[in-house]
Amino acid sequence: MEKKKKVIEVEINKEFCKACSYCVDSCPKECLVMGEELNSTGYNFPVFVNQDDCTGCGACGFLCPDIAIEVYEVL
Amino acid sequence: MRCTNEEVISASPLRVFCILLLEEDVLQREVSKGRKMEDNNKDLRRLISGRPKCFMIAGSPLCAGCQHGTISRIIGEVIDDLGIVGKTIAVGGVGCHSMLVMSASKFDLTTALHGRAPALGTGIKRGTDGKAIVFTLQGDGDLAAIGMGDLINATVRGEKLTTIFFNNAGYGTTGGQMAPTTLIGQTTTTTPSGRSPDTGGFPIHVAELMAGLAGVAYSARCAVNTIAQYKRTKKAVRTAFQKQIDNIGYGFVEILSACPPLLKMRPTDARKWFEKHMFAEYPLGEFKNVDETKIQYQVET
Amino acid sequence: MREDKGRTYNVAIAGYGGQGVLTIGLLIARAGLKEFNHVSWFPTYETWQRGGRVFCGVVLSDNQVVSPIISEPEVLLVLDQPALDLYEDSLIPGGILIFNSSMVGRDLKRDDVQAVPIAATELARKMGAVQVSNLILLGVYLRMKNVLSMDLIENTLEDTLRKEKKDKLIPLNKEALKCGYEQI
Amino acid sequence: MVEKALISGNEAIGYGAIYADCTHYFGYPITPQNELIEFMAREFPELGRTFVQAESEFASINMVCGAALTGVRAMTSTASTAFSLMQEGISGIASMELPCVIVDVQRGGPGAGSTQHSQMDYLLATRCAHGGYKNIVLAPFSAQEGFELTQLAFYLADKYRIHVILLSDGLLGQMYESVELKKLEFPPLPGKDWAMKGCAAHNYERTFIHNAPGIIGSYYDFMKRSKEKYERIKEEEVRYETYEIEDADIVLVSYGSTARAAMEAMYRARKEGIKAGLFRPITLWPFPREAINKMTEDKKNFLVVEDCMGQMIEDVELAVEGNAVINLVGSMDRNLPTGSGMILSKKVLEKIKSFG
Repeated sequence: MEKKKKVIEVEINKEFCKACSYCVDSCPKECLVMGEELNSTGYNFPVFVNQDDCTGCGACGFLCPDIAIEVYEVL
Repeated sequence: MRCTNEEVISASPLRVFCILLLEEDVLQREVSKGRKMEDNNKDLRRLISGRPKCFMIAGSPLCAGCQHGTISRIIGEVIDDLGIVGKTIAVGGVGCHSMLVMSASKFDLTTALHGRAPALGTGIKRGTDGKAIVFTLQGDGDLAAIGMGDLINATVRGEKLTTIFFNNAGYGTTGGQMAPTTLIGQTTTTTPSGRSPDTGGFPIHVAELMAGLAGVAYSARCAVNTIAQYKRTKKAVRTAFQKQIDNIGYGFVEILSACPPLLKMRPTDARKWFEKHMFAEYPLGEFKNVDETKIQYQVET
Repeated sequence: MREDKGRTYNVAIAGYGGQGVLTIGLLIARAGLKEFNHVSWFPTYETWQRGGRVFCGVVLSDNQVVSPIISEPEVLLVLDQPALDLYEDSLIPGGILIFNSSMVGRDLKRDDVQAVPIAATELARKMGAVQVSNLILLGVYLRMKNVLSMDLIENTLEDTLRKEKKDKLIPLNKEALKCGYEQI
Repeated sequence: MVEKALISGNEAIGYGAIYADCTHYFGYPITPQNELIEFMAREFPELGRTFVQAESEFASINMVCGAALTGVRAMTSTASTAFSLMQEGISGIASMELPCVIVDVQRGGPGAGSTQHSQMDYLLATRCAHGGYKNIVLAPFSAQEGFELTQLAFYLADKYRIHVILLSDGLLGQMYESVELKKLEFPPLPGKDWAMKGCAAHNYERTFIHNAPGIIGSYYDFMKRSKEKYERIKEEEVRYETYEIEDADIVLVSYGSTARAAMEAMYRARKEGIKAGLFRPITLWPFPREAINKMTEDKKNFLVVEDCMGQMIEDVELAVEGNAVINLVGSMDRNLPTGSGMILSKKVLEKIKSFG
């Protein structure tokens, strides 16, 4: 029987981001990359690019010092 | 990375805090957006990692890459898990460490003068007949320099408090001077050619020191560099709170964290520097975990 | 707080630390509380506890005490010679000077006061305890100045010693008081 | 029935705290206030109240700050050298606007000075530490008044949400006087709904009381609120007593224990036919400036009696606005030039006579 794949949503609050890129570093599946766009305080913020590989480990959300990332599992 | 070194360095915590206060309208916009999303998908999603319930939706006033934010969130998550938000009172010391809690917490909060948080916490604990859960947030200068006597004597008095010690090996708020925890050879603005043991002394190991005191029930040193460490830290903070809730003794957790402006490095480089040097000087681990504070000897009265 | 008609008495006691200067002062004050509306007891002593100069003044009054600091006492109890040197001049003319002659080796300078020399230390030694020489002088005071009754002081003394759990010392202390009282 | 007791000035303050329902005491031993901390250690636990011996005055004042934050009546006591240590904490309390009572039993200074009495903290207590805040300063001159002013201090602290300093001195603290122990009645006070007890007590809305009014929130609002409070206190709380002042030619101005010597000198002067009077400020801040100023209409000779090298005299000088002659009987006029020397009525009388 095939295990049902979890659907994960990663919400990035771009205004809170300060571009430390800890989330990009900590993602084991390289699902996040730093984007080119700037927020209102002049920082570029990460973008969630690889939705299929995401396992929902939550590492990016745990290690974000600015509480800008929230990881949800869609039920 | 568009964020240059200079930008990171010039963003002193207080300045960022002021910017955030000035640009409140920006924040408000984000807040409303966030709420809307939550409302729509309320029952359909489970939060894996993110903002603790006891934190308001507010930006962090800390510098880019400052791990104090991560530590603050761990505290928030522990308070959520323990269900003590209604009776928790935080005492912030002087320094950057308490700034995120200050701007975001939903629990009661006060600030202490430099180093006096354990004394203030004692007053609060006694004032509420021990009902409140009181914890102090303290940094290197606040705890290890000016407030060492207050901390040690609070444990000597047998206070049931919890202290979260933010060790980033330097003074952040005042602009990167030497702290008692600064490593030998580390460059700061007051040790321009590196801290020398001859003139600047030695780094202090507070977690080990605390483990030797009778009133302390729990003492540990943790870090938040990886997800594994994050989980260990959360467990340690939780235990430190539990020792207070169970009325056993003083709970103490020292948490190492990177301060990019202090090191004048990019956040990721600063984190690597910390992994390399801080862990060598400050070993991680639990130094004390007891279920009762024993009396060794009692005089007949 | 004003000076009206009514009784006002003061007494000053001086000696060195360990002689029981403050103790007898407090005894007078405590007993006085039962007889007078207003009482004050005022001590001065040097920083170290034993051997330093000690002085205390007691004021008993029907009205509020104007100043507890007695600069010119009516009655002066002196327990040793340095105290006499220091305070002899302060006594008011016609005042009473009760002094421990065992510890004073000179004649008095004043001739306008009523001098009462008592060999208190000697007497106390005969009773087997030099510590009670202060109470002998107190006994003399009670006889000379009819302000407080012997009974009142004895009761207060008993109460105080009981409170301090020194019941054993009550007979000796009473004996010393009586000894002083009977010297005149 | 009113209880009457022979107690020391220090203990009288302790009884005052008990009668004022003070529940939390934090202190550290220092001569000459030791009788007070010892009294509290004895009495408070028996009454089910909290007594803590701190490790320093830094700690004790901050414990008072913490306890006051939770809305209980808290106090500490100290003496001069350690009162200096407390200044940082007191400034913090001022920034948080917390009601509490701080007792300073003055000893000699500067430095370790002497362990004996003096009145050398007047300027420190009334002019305060950094930050330009103000606090009410009450100065008792007898054990009875120490007992009563302690109760008043707690009332005023709660009424204005301000810390009150009770400025006693070593002489007053160590002498025993008969005191009538009676609880004073005061008008009702506003509730302490600002007190910090955990957010559950405020319907899960957080309370944030901080000591950085210039960093967090509006500095202007803080200063405006403080200024208004200080003005109100100046208007409503000035207290003083006068003795034989109506026909006096020479006015003695004195507070605390030296007021007793001054009063004796004043009566002795009257017996000798010199018309002297005594003006005794009870609140040192707010200082009864207007009352003194009014006296200068017909009284031109003032004699300030205080056991220091001249501190309150500055306030008197401000009050008379140059309309009268002011002389000082200070610590230089003690009977002995040592720590245990003191100002006796004889010396004050001599000075009174030198006016004529």
